[in-house]
Amino acid sequence: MTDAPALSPQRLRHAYRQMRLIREFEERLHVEIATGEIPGFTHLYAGQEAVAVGVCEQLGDGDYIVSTHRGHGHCIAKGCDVLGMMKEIYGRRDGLCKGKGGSMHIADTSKGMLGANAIVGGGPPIAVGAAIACKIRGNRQVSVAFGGDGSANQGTVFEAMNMAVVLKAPVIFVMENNGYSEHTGAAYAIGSCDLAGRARGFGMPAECIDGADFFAVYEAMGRAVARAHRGEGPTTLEAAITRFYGHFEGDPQNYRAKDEVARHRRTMDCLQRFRARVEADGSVAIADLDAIDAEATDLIDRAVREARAAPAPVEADLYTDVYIQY
Amino acid sequence: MTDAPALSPQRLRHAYRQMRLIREFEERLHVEIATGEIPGFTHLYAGQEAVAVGVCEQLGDGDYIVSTHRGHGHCIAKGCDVLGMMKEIYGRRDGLCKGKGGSMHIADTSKGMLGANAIVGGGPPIAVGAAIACKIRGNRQVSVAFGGDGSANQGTVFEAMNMAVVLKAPVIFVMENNGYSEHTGAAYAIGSCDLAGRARGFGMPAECIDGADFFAVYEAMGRAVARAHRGEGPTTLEAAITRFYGHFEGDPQNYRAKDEVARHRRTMDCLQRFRARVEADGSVAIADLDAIDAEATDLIDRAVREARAAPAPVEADLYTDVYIQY
Amino acid sequence: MSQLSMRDALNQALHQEMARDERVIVLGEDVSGGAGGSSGEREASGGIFGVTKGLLPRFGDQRVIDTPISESAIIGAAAGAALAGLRPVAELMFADFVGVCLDQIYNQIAKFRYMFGGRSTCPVVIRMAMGAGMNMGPQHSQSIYAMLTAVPGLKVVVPSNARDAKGLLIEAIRDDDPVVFFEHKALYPRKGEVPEEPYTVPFGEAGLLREGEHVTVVALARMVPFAEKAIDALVKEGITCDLIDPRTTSPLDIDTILESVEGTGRLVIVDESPPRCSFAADVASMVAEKAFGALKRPIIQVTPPHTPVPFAPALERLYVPGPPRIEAAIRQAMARAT
Amino acid sequence: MSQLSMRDALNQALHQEMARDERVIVLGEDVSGGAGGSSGEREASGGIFGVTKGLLPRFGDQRVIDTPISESAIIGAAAGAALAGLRPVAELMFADFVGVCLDQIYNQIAKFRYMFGGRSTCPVVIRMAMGAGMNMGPQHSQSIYAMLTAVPGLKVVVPSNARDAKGLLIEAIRDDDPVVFFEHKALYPRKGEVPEEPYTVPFGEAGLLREGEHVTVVALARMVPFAEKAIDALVKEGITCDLIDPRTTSPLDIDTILESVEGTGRLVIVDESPPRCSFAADVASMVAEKAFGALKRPIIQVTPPHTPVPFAPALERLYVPGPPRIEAAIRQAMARAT
Ligand SMILES: Cc1ncc(C[n+]2csc(CCOP(=O)(O)OP(=O)(O)O)c2C)c(N)n1
Ligand SMILES: Cc1ncc(C[n+]2csc(CCOP(=O)(O)OP(=O)(O)O)c2C)c(N)n1
Ligand SMILES: [Mg+2]
Ligand SMILES: [Mg+2]
Repeated sequence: MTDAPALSPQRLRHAYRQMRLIREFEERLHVEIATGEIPGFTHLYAGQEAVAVGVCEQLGDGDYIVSTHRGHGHCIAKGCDVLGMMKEIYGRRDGLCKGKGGSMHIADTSKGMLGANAIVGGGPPIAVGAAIACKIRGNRQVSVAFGGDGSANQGTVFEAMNMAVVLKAPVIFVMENNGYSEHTGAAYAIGSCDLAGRARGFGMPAECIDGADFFAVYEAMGRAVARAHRGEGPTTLEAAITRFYGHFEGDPQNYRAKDEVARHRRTMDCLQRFRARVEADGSVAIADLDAIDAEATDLIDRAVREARAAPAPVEADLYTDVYIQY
Repeated sequence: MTDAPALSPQRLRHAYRQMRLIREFEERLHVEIATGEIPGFTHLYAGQEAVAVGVCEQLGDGDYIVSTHRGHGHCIAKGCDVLGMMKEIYGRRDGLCKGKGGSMHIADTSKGMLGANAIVGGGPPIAVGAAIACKIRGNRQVSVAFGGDGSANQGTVFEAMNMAVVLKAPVIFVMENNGYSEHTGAAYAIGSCDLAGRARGFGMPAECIDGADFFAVYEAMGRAVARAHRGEGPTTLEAAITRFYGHFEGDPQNYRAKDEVARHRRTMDCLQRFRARVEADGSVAIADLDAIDAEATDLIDRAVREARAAPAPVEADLYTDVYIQY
Repeated sequence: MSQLSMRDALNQALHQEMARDERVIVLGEDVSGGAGGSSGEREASGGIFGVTKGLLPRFGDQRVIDTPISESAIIGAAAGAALAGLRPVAELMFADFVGVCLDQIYNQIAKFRYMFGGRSTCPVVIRMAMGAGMNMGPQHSQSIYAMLTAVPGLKVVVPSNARDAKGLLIEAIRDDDPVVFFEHKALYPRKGEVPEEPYTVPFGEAGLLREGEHVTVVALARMVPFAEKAIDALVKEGITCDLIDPRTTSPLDIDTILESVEGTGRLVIVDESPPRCSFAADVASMVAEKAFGALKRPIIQVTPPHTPVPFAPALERLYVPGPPRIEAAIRQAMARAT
Repeated sequence: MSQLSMRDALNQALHQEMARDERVIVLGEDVSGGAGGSSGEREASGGIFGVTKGLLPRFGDQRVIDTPISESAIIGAAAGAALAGLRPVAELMFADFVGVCLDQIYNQIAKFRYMFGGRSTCPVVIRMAMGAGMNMGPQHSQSIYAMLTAVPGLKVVVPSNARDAKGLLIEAIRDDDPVVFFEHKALYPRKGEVPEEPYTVPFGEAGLLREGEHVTVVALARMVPFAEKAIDALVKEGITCDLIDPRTTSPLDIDTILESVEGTGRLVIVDESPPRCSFAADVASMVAEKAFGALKRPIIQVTPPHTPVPFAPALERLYVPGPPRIEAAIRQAMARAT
């Protein structure tokens, strides 16, 4: 808490709203995907909301993030329009990416959201580049690379980490360790079983945090941003977290113990824990949170309704947006 | 010394011979390249001999190594024919690779030498694969990946290290830190300024050794091989060393202090230090070493003579050796 | 002879070859799956596309190796294992991922034999799933066989049906040269007659799937069933075509194509990858040089536009050359006749 | 107007654009050199090929960035910096190194605009040295522009002389689309008339370097001076050729080629990369479709064999298409006339 000033009630409500919106978005997608109406394959972020929101609540539109194949939460947390996102996921013409990218490529550079990414490890080098721009401008902007435990084994991520240290780039590597890459456990795929330790090996400070605790994430991120602002370069945050659903929708999850998700839903639900904490310290009225929940449900209802009704792209769209001029 | 039995006089003479042969080979190339007679560009290993030889004296033909663009020393240490090597470097038809590869691609798989490599970081993943083969055969073979300080920043190397730990592959990563990658200092390009520490971050033991001390390299390598034999997986050896010449022949070396190489030649010459040590403990007669020096000079003379006289490849050779059958 | 999906045909080939030759190993991400999972159950996956199912329980984790997400290390490890005497079959999952490991494919594996003066072999098979049609978006739907067909030292296989797929994969595993093996995602569930016993389909021998007089049609992978549809629809109008499935783009059986064009004088090439420097262009250029005299009409290429693969189903359907576009191209080849 | 080598012309372009637009940055390995060296001297290098000389002293290490050997991070950083509003010029050194960073080029940079629905720009220039002729061996001598020409979303520049090189590089830096810029190693020292002031050479406009009646010759990069030699030698025999240098392979000025073929009826394409799925095949296939009626003779492609680039001078000389092979191809195009 020392590093970050206590959050005002409306900041707290905003943070809660963002987490709830992500949860609602994903829970609803889980239902709609089952109907077969949504094309492609989708990776849900439900369970990890406190990481995206705890990080992005420390950022402004001028700051940058790069995301992953599991990007919906990062997009919402960075301020992407949920209606445009839902339409994109439905493959609609007025989706955020005109239906050309889909779930794994949602982006809004005007919001500093430099794209979800369907290539594991594709994002971190891009985040370093955005950080170079921040550094040259000298305007206290920072850049964030979200990534999973599995992505941490991609060489591109190591290159990005070392280069960030060499260039003292203001970038924060947020490693969301949800225990699995697809159907393989992190305990197997990460030789050292210690992402933070690996990052320290590259010469940057690294903190391990409880990814289900918004406040822990928010405060650690505050320290990382402060370091970047002091010109001390990159930081890694390893967030222990879990995903409430399969790797992608339709994943039978045989690699998980029968009770694992249920147990995590009881103990690692960032929304429940946020509610418990603010109820305890009285910083926000529970009624306000209930109201936010209702709003979120309505907004997502509307998003799905509009996405269903929205027009599909037309043949002319097939040839556009490849080049600015060719 | 505890790990490695004291070396017999003839083993010592053999080690010295290998180091001298490499030095002679490279010093002579330095002279011949200046005449313009040798095609392409060449990276000399002179100064680093104790690393290649200290490592390879712990290996047999059944063990594997992968090398780099600076590969002559590794090739000689692993038993490649110096006459065939010299012819290859001259681009001759009966060169070790029929003149098709050249200095940066010398290989002899029958000797377990899986190739020099002109792609920085190309080798380590290949070494992990050879180690997988060793592990499956369960025949106590090991695999070695030689690499420089600069190569240590290539993502492929990190991937190889992590995978080796995950698979407990019997591979030893020998990082020859000669202080430079091309014209850039390791102090700049390696954020942590600590290759061994980075390797430890991946979950494997790493030792820092004096690369100019044959005995230090040999004994550390003995410990690494013993670990591999015990099924404990990979080890990294970071050898502090220097190169006596430029990055490639013709490099003006403006990045180096005027006296740097001279100083290193005085203090970091593995041959002088080997001589001093065996003279002190009397394990080998200096006269024997002088005789070895003379032999080496003769052999390299002959290699250059034969390479000069050897025939160039002919047009028919242009189309062969791409496929076994096509 | 039983009806098998291409997925099961490929799986059968892997089982039979691993049983036959203990040097054959399989490695890749989730080829088994389950390692380090909380259920303790191994083979939680059997491959994202199910092609490696049953291999781990049968052959063990020394020969069926789950890897971290480290494609350069996966392909590089396959290369090193092959140089050391094994016969690795590496799975890259999506072909689009060549971007993170191309060096090991095109600078290392493809060139070892040549660079080393013919003194080594690198019998690696690299399997990868290709193609559009499942709305997987721009980074999971590409058909990049042209990029690898262009690389001297590689052999490239692009099967169109279950029967060929099994025989070609067994051939690939037994081949002493490196082989890149493309599997079209949309063809995995497609069934065909597949002999139970092991057999090989030789490289560099095209399949002639339809015989006709008027037009030569060349197609690969998913474009083959689409071309069959188009061709069969035209028969009632008296337009008949040779349909040639090269099966391997490197080596390429150009002779069968040239022979056919000598007879028809008309060539339509159907290719799922964008038009520039493509396989379609490759075939067209060879015919324009070697069968020029026989050509009665311009060579027609049916390809997607010069754009990435779109996500939206409405666009992806338009992007992929389908039977109607192929039919139109064949008509065009005829029409110009008058 | 002064005589400059292509190296100095490129260097001048970088100096002028960095001075003009402070958003332009340069990054890569040893673009300056000397960082962390014991002499303390910066710019110990100025680029392995000397193209970035003088930039660090003039523009400082915030805009002239030496990097570790981490090509994926170099190209990815260029991509991210561009998305964030800069105009990075990344140096990959040897084009052969695309193998370790292709993903950032072909899945990221090339596709951003499309994947993001046209709502972003990624004005990156990626410079890389290509080509054989210096005995640098199989992994340092390739001509891989076809691989990247095939990628929708990229523009690809392959200059053949100093004057074009400067104008095309300035155009590339000012272009809002991603551009891959190939520099032939053997052309770096070649001098030509180069205007001092900044100027641009537009993309998609071929240069017509010779005009003739009998044969259309298309060539790129180092093949252009070789083709000039061959063409000039034939003039005394009364054989005259159009020599077309496309300068950019994407976009490609196919119209100029088609127009010329309409006149000559004969086409010879000279390409330094191996024949399969090549730029030569690409051009041949377009002509075989769009100027078929005008063709009097088979299209002839002059390329190296389907092999890696050999190291030995004796072999590399035979590998690279030289003036004699080009001359022979032109004769062949004529000969068949009778
Ligand atoms: C380069 C690359 N390799 C493999 C994949 C296939 N893939 C998609 S997601 C994924 C697992 C990623 O795990 P992690 O980084 O932990 O993220 P999580 O799915 O847990 O959020 C894999 C292997 C890919 N998309 N890109
Ligand atoms: C992928 C790749 N990037 C860059 C190069 C160019 N290059 C060749 S050697 C070298 C420096 C390597 O430094 P280090 O690993 O320390 O080896 P050393 O030269 O010191 O022996 C570089 C950058 C290359 N060959 N391959
Ligand atoms: Mg994960
Ligand atoms: Mg070095």
